[in-house]
Formats: sequence, C-alpha cells, structure tokens
Amino acid sequence: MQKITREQLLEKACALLASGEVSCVLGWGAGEFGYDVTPTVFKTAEELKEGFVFGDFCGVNFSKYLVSKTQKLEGKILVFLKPCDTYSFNQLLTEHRFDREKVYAVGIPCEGMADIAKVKAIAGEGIVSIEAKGEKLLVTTLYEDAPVEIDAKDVLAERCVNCKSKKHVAYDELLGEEGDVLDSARFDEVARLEAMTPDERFAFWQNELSKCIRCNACRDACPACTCEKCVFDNPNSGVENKSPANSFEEKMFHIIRAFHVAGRCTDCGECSRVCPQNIPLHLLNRKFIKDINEFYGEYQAGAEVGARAPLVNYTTEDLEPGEVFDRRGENA
Amino acid sequence: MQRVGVFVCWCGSNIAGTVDVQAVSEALKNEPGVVYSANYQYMCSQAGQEMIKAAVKEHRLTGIVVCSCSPRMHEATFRKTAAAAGLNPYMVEIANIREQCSWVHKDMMTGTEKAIILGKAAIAKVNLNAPLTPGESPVTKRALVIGGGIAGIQTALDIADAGFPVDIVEKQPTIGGKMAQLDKTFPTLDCAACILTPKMVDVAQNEKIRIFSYSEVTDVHGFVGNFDVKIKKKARYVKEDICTGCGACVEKCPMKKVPNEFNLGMDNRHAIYIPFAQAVPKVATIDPNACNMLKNGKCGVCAKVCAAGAIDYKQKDEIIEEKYGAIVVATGFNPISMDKFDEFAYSQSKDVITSLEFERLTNAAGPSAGKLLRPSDGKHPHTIVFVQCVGSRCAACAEKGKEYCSKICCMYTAKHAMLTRDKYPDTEVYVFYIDARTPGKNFDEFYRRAVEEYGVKYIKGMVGKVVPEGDKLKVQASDLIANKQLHIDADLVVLAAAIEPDKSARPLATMLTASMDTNDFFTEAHPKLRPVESPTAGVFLSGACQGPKDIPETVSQAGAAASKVIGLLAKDKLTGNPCVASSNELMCNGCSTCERVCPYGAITYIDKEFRMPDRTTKIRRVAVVNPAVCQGCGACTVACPSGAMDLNGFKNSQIMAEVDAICK
Amino acid sequence: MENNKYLREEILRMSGVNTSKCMKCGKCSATCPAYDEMEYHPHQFVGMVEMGDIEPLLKSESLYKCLSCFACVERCPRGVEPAKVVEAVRLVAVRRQGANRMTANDVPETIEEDTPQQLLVSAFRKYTK
Amino acid sequence: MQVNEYKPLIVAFCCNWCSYAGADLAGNNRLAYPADVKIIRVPCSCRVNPMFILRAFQRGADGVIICGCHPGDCHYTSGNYYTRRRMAALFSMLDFLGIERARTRVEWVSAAEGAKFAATMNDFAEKVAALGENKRLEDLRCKK
Repeated sequence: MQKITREQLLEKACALLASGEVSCVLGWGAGEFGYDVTPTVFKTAEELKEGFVFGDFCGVNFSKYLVSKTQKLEGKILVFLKPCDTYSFNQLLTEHRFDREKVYAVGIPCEGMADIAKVKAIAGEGIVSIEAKGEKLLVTTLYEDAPVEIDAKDVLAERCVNCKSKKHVAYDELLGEEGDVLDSARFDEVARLEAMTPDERFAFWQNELSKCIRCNACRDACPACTCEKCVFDNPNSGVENKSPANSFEEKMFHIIRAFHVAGRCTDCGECSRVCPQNIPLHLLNRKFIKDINEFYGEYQAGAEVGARAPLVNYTTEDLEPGEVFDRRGENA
Repeated sequence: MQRVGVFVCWCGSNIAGTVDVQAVSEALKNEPGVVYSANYQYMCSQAGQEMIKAAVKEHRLTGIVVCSCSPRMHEATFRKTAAAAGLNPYMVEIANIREQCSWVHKDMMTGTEKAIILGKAAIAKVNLNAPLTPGESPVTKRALVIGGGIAGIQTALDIADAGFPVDIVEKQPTIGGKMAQLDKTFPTLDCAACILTPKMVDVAQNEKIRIFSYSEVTDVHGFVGNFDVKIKKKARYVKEDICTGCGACVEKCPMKKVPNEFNLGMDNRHAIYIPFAQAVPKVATIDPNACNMLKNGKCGVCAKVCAAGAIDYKQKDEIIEEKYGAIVVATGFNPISMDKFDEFAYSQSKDVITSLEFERLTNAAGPSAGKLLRPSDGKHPHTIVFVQCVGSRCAACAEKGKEYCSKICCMYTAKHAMLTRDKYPDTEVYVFYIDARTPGKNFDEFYRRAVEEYGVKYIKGMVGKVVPEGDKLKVQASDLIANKQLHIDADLVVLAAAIEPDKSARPLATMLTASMDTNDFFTEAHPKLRPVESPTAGVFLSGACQGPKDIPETVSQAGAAASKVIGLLAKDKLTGNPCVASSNELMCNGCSTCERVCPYGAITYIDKEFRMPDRTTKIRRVAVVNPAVCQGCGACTVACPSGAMDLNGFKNSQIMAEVDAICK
Repeated sequence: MENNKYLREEILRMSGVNTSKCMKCGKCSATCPAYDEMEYHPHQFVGMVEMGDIEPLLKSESLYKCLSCFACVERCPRGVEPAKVVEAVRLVAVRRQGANRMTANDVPETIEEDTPQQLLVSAFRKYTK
Repeated sequence: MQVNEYKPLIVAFCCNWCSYAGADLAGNNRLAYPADVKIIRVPCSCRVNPMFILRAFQRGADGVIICGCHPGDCHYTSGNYYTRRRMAALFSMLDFLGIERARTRVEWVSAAEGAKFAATMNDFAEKVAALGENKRLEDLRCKK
C-alpha cells in the first residue's frame, strides 16, 4: 500500500550513516508481530538491515522522540517524517523543544496507515502475519487455513481516513513526491456530536471516558505533551492524580489534557492511536481546533515555525464566551 | 503549619448588624492552623491594631486573617500592623465580610454562615502563604529621549530642569522635528520658529542634556531603572566638536542638486548641508549618497575651505553604549504617502501639494522665501482649494488611508486659509470639509474667524477629482448643502494628508517590548489614568507617537511624561510588588508560551545546565521572570501547560485552597 | 413606515451595502459624472435608503441616469459602494412595475454614434434583466 | 422551614481592579444578591486557570462565574482578552461534554457597575438554581 519501500528508506539511511552526515537513525523497529512496531534508534547499517521495518503499521510520529533523543545522543539524528508528523515537528521547534541542528529530517510520502483494531475486527484474533499486496492486505491467522484478504482502504486508521495533509511542512530532504494539503472531513464527527442534545452528549462522553484506565498513553504519545513534568504529576498543581477514581477525574484529566494542547495540537491523532481502550480522544482535540477555526479564523498548528498559537493571542474584536452558544442552536 | 490568628471586626453595626461576629470568631477557632480568634468593634482603630500586635507576640502568630471590610480598603493598614508586630506583611489575608457579606445580605443566619465560609477561605489561603519580600533594584539616574521634535525637546528640558541628565537621540542631523518646518501655529498665529528655536538653543546650552543627532537607537536591554541602550551615531563626515557651523563648506560645495528634504524636495541643497539656519547642533553633515568625494574620491573642496579642519571623510559609524533609568519615546509622525490618491492628481501636477508642503511654501525660510507661489510656474495662485480628510477616516482600504481622524488638519487648514486670505485678499479660498472638528480652547472661534472675517469659503462636501488641464486644476466637488456639484478652476490644491506614526516606531517598540495598536501608535498603560506611560515599566510616551496631537497637547503630554520620569529617577531604589510570577525551573519546558502572553516583556529565557539524577548534565532552556518588570497579572500562569509558572500571593495552591474552603 | 422598513432591508440585502457606514462626506457625488442629470445624487441615495425614505427614489428618473461607472464605489473612503445601492433601488422599481422601463429592442434606437462603450454595457446591464 | 429549599453554590472569580471593586460598590449601595455567591479575589481574570473552575465543580459548586474588567479596560492591558479566548474555548468544550451551559459564565463588570454586579449575580444564581444540583461534574468523594 505504501508507495515508498523499506528498501528505499534503508538505502537512504545507510548512505547518510556511511557519509557521516548522521550518527544514528530514529526509525521503526520490528516488534513481536508484523503489526507491532517499536520506535528504535539504529546506530549502524547492520542494525538497520536487521531490525528496520516499514509498512502499513508504521504510524508512530517520531517528532516527540526528538525531544529526548537530541538531548541524549551525540551527533545528528536521521528521522523519517510522514506529512502529518512534520506539523508536530514544526510545533516542537516553535516551542524550542529540540535543537534543529541536531536533526536530519527526511520527508517520506504516506498513503495512510492501517489500524490493527480494524484488521482484527475483520480477520479475527490470532494474527500471525500481515502481508501487503497491492491494495490488499493478506492476513494469516492461527485459526484460518487461508490468509484473509482485506482491502487496505477498509482498515485505514481514523486519522488517515480524514487525512488533513499529504504535504510536508518541514524536511531537509524529501523522498518521493510532495502532496497537497487536503480538504478533509475531519470535523464531521465533532459536528455530529454537537448536533446531539446535551444529555446525549453527556451520555456519549460518560460512556467513552469511563473506559479510561489512566494509563497516560495519550499523554505520553502526544507530541504536544512534552512537559518536563506534567501538571498531573505536580503535587502543587492541585490536580495531581494517578488514577481515574471516579467519573469526575476521568473528565478532569481529559478536559485539561485537551485544553493544554489547544492551539498547539496539530491533530496528528497519536492520542487515539495509542489508546488501549479505543477512546476517540482526538475528538476532544478536534473540538478545540474546530472552535478555534470558527471563532478566530483558520489555524493549523505547526504549519509554520514561530506562529503564535490562538490561545496565546487575541484581537480586540473577539467574540464573547457567551456568544459561543448564541452562534449555535439549542442543541447544536 | 502556620499559627494563624483570626480577628473579626464588627465595624460598629456595619458588620455586627447582620453577622453574628461572636459566632464567626468561635466557628473559626477550630479551623486548621488557627491558634487564636477574637472579635472587636473596630479592628482598624488604633486599639484594634494594638490588639493584633499583642496577639502576634503572645500567641507567636505566623499568619493573620482579618474578617472585616474590603481588602481594597484596609489591606494596606493591616499589612503595616503585621509589619509593626514583626511579621511579614504578606502573611495577612482579609475576609471581606462587609461589602461582600453584611451589606448585601439581610438576615443574620445567612450573613453569619457566609462570613464563616469567607473566613475559612482566608484561613485556607493564609495557611499556604509564604513571606514575600519586594525586590529592590537600583535606578540609573539618567533618561533617554528618543526623538528630538517638540515633544522630545520639552520632555528633555523638563527632566533636565529637575537636575537629571538626559540624552536626546534624533535621527535627523538636527533636532526640531516637524515643528521646525511649520510657518505659524494655530490658534494664536505666533511663528513656529520664534517659539521653537529658543527651546532648541536651551537644549543645546543645557549642561544636563546631550544631543545625539544623526543617530538611532539600535538595541535596548534591561528593565525599568536599568536599561542598557546602544545608540548608533551615524558618520556625518564632519567632526561635530570642531565644526563651527560657519557654512563656508556648504557655499563652496559643487554638488548642488540634491533634493532638500527639509523643504520636502521643493528645492535643492548641497551634498554637504546644514538643514536650516537655526539647526541644533549647528554642524554640517555630508550626504554620503550625493558627495563625490565619498562616492569616488574626487572633490574634497569642503575639506579645503574648512578653516577649522572639521571635515573627516574617513569617519565611521560609532556605537555608544549607555545606561538609562527611563526611556521616553517621542518619535512623532509623518504625513502619509499621497501616491494612492490618483483622484487628486498629486503625482500628476506639481500644483497639488500636501499641507506640510504648503507650510514650507508660506514659510519665510522656505523655497519661495515666504511668497505663496505655485510650484509649477512660480505664479501667484488666485484660486486655492483645500481638501480635508485626505486619507483620514478612511475605512475602505487600509493601504490607502487611515481609519482614525488625524485631529490636527481642521485647525491647520483653517490657519492656512486664513493666512492666505490675510496676505493675498485677491485669492479665492475654498475649503472642502466633511466635519469641521474644532474642540479646543479658542479653536472654534479661530475657525469661525476664518469664515466670517477672512471670507474663506467653507463648503460641506468632498472633492471627487482633480484634473490638471492647461495651467489650471479642474476640481470637481460636491456641495452637500446646496445639493450641487461644483466645478472649480483652481490654481493650487492643498491636501490635508492624514498623519501616521513614524516608520521607525515599530522596530523601536519591538526593542522596548512596548505595545502598539494596529495603527502603530504606542499604547498607553491606561487610556484614562496613565496616558503618558507605556505598559512596559520605565517606558514613557510623549507626543504624536501615542496618537495624533497638536502642539499644545504635545507639549503638555511631554511635560507629563517628564514628571513621570522625574518621579522615577528621584528614587534611589525601586521597590517592586512582590506578588509577581516566578517559574519553577525544574518543571519549565522553555516553550515560550508564557513569554507570548506577557504584556510587559518580563519573561526571558536562559540556557541552564542541570544535573540529572544519573549524574549527567543536561542543558535546558528555562523561563526567568524579571520581578522588577512583572506586574503580577498571572496571564503566564494559565498559559503554562506544566504549571511551572506560578504567581506569588496568588499561587495555584492558594486559590485551590480557597475554592476548596468555599465549596466544602 | 413598516413597508419602508421592509423595503430598506430588502435594498440593503440586495445590494450588500451597509449604509450606516456612510460618514456623509459627499465624495460619491463629487466624483459622479452623471451628477447634473440626476435629481437625487449618489449620497442622497445612500442617505435616503438609510432613513427609509425610499419612495421618492423609486419614482425618480435618477435611477436610470446612473451610468454604473462605479467611480463612487472606487472613491468612497468608507467602502459604502453607493452605485450598488442605486442598482438595488432600481431593481426594486423594475420588479414593482412588473416590467422593464425599456425592452432590449428599444435600446439600439437610442444609441448615438459617439456613445461610449461603457454606457452600452451598463445599459444592457440595466435594461435586459 | 427552608430545609428543603435548594440553594445553589456559586463561585465567582473577580479581578481585583474592576469586578472586585464592582462587588464592593454593590455592597456600598446595599444591593442584595444571594449569599450563595462566594467571591474569590484574583489579580486579573486571566489568572483564572480552567483547573480552578473544574476544581470548584468537583467540590460541589453548581455554577462558576468569572468577572473581569471590560475588554479594553484591563489593568494589565491584555489580560481579559486572553480570558475571553480561553473561556470561550473551555466553555464550548464543557458544553461539548454535555455540561449545562448555564453553569458557566464570563461577565465584564467595571468598578463603577455595582448595580450590574448585583443584577448579574441575581440572574446567574437564578439560572443555576433552575438547573438544580451539579451532577455531571461532581466528585462524590468530596460530598459531605
């Protein structure tokens, strides 16, 4: 399904390592299963040849890893960035979270990544291997004799179904062809919820957020959540907590989490991708993005380095908080 | 744990009438940290204060809660009381049980209940209070005035008069600014030069004032009381201290065809020049773009004729570094460009001029030696059309004009029209106006005189277009009162161009971290109550850089700015408000979010080395708040995602504790 | 009066003009080449529509004297666009009468040899809607 | 007896320079408003962290109102402009989660508007009382 192949990336990585341009490569490493991909630092061509993978399950956004890796590792780091990753990359640069000089960014095209939950929903559990074949995925499981053939389009991750951009906004070098910013329908689901009655919305979120186990994966994967120490870990913040003891704390955590990244969130979708409970957390972020776009004009976090985020900006003509509701109907 | 004393005030019957003060002091006795609780008729009285002081000693109190009137009333009083008892004044919290309780609630039960809750909230807060000490910083007793027009001159003179040294930085070779170009001033018609030039001489002779002419501010660091400023003194290729201003060099300079900016390009000057006869400093300047010697090394006449030996072709730009305690911005204004107003044929005909050009034409020291002659053919104009609001009050196109009223045009146009009719009674003078705006002492009387005594024809309406035809200017305009379209054959058309802040203001504002509005006028700290201060502490505003102004207003604002500067420089040390933001560097990400919301530029970032638990070191970017600049609004604390930024006196934990106490 | 309010709103909606932005400077009328032909002038159109005084405009020949040259739109310092107001009032008149003042067939007869092209274009804009 | 009469608990964050002074003025003029309104003084409305608001709801507040200087009049020039954006976003999010809109409000009250302060508090308390107890954002552990 991906237009760019593992071999092309491997060749580029090995060449850059050999020339001394970079000292290591931040890439996707093979995990236990084919769909189980682990962010890995490769220091030699041998390590790369052995462990580097690339395919339809390489959704990890490496931008965030640069914050810690550039601090720890010597020399330049080669990182592969999909178009949506480059927005996070820029946003982190805007916030001075890593040294641009220590990174060699290679932009790679992306045809959309697959969601293993969707694959399992079709092919069932016990997946042994997944092979890409043209526009199809061949899934071999423990329980079926023949591989199950799945249309790759049918198992696209939610964020890729509503891909916002195939254009890279930052890179040192680009592999493959540059795409365009897309008109996505990413706000449709938010609009659907907005159209519900408050009671329905409350029921929806109560149900979703009750699943939260406070594993903090959403926070830890989020490229906007790069605080040295999170408020939820800060005993002086008044909101420190570790477990969702009751429904209030689930909401508290997710409201504050989304509020803290509001205006900075690039809508990369990592939060929902990593959520083990499949809570559609990205909808909270998108709600903020949609509101910001409607209230203060279109804004895409990370589109350019140094941009002033909407919530740390203002005009004297901004709408009043009360008017937020006047703009909508009783339910919507 | 604190040892808190609670003092409930009766305020006579003001509080005690609706609140059971005895019950309140009893109830609060059992709150955590409280070791003493009492009530008294008038806590703010001498006796009440003595009672607090005695209790502090007797019960070794570390915190005080006074349940009384609004903190806006007596917080300062009780802080002083605490300080007198040897306690840190910031260990006092007030529970407002008068304005926000006894006075707004009717029955005793609700009043008492609420007073107890408010008391609990104050106790919860004081339990988390920490002693705060206002920071002190020294004050450099020297002021910088940026801009040497009438605003800058007046400010500098007033500051110097109080005994403080002042430096004026002026980008032109001479001080004087726009006022030096004017002919007469409204509404008294005294000549601008007659009242300005003595002040310029005063500046030159004042030993407290230094003038850096032909200079620009290139860098500003520091904060109120302690600014470090770099000033670039551009090479004028003439030794300023040696040049006597005799003008021999100017006379002999062979390069005579340089447009004279002082006369707005209506005549020429030499490559070496003194802008005008009364210039201060009266020193020649060589225009490096026009001088043959500087361009290709061929000439050197001026050096030969200079008896003093002041010419120095090898002079270089010089950077001067100086410390200042206060900075006054007086960068002034300029008329906007008329290029976009094709309908008035400004770029097509030399006889369509701006009002500032008209000033030069009527000025005795101007290009026509004060005779009102048409720039095209030097003939006497018989019909003059003045057009008001050219580019002012223009909401249609931001590139063309300005949305605001330029304020001064109505009056100077009345002046121009009146003077023209006075000197040349055979001239027909039309003024096309939208509204004649003449608020000000003797202003409307002045305008009416122009109409009634001098016969200036004021027509309510606007000029639609001006078309040069032969030696005439065909003016098509509307007369809204007569409901007619007029066609006037004019000899001269004068456009009252809108004024805008000088282009140098925007980069300067960035250097000063002083805020500006969308029109690039400097913003004042408070539009009514602090009109001459910028929100950035230590930066003051004088003259048209803050908004369109006439001369009397400019001078009064200049004096006001000076008095603010004097008030600042008179202090040996600045005591800050200790309730300022501070960042916990262990938690700070250095993400710059807080810096963006700070209206005062109080936050900077440093790269700091941290020792990590694994004994390695790590360099991280962290925010540092300058307590002398921070005013304590708290915008940064909410912008900070990690909660590293907190506000002393209103810490997150303190406000949370209040919330908890109230919601219990 | 109610009717006027409705008419006024209709005209504002059709023209997309906010007449309250007008600061009554008269530059539109100052710049108007058809001024002398008109009984009501561009600034009056704006002012009268703003006041709801629309009937006299509907009855006036001025509606058909506007050349739609848009000079007033170009010059207005407040971005009011008087020509669009005139156009909207004219449309109201046309719709109300249920018939055009002229048909397209009548136009060629009125054309003189030195008729400027702009006039023709504007004439067709007006008379063939 | 008034035992069963439901009284909402309302937390009002007031900026020191305008709204807190406005509340004082309401007191000076003896303009009554419900005792259920408890005021917390902050230097500027922009000091109000969304965490404070959620905390109040957690501990059982039924409504939270934030009062600041009118836009353009902020003592710190721009503080209330940030408040305006933050709270617009936050309130919209709370609404998105199904929390009743009438429980949150931002109101600009100047130091001269004692009457407006009292009227605002009366109105807000009435609207919140109509909604009844806050059940959607409460934390049962914090209940007495």
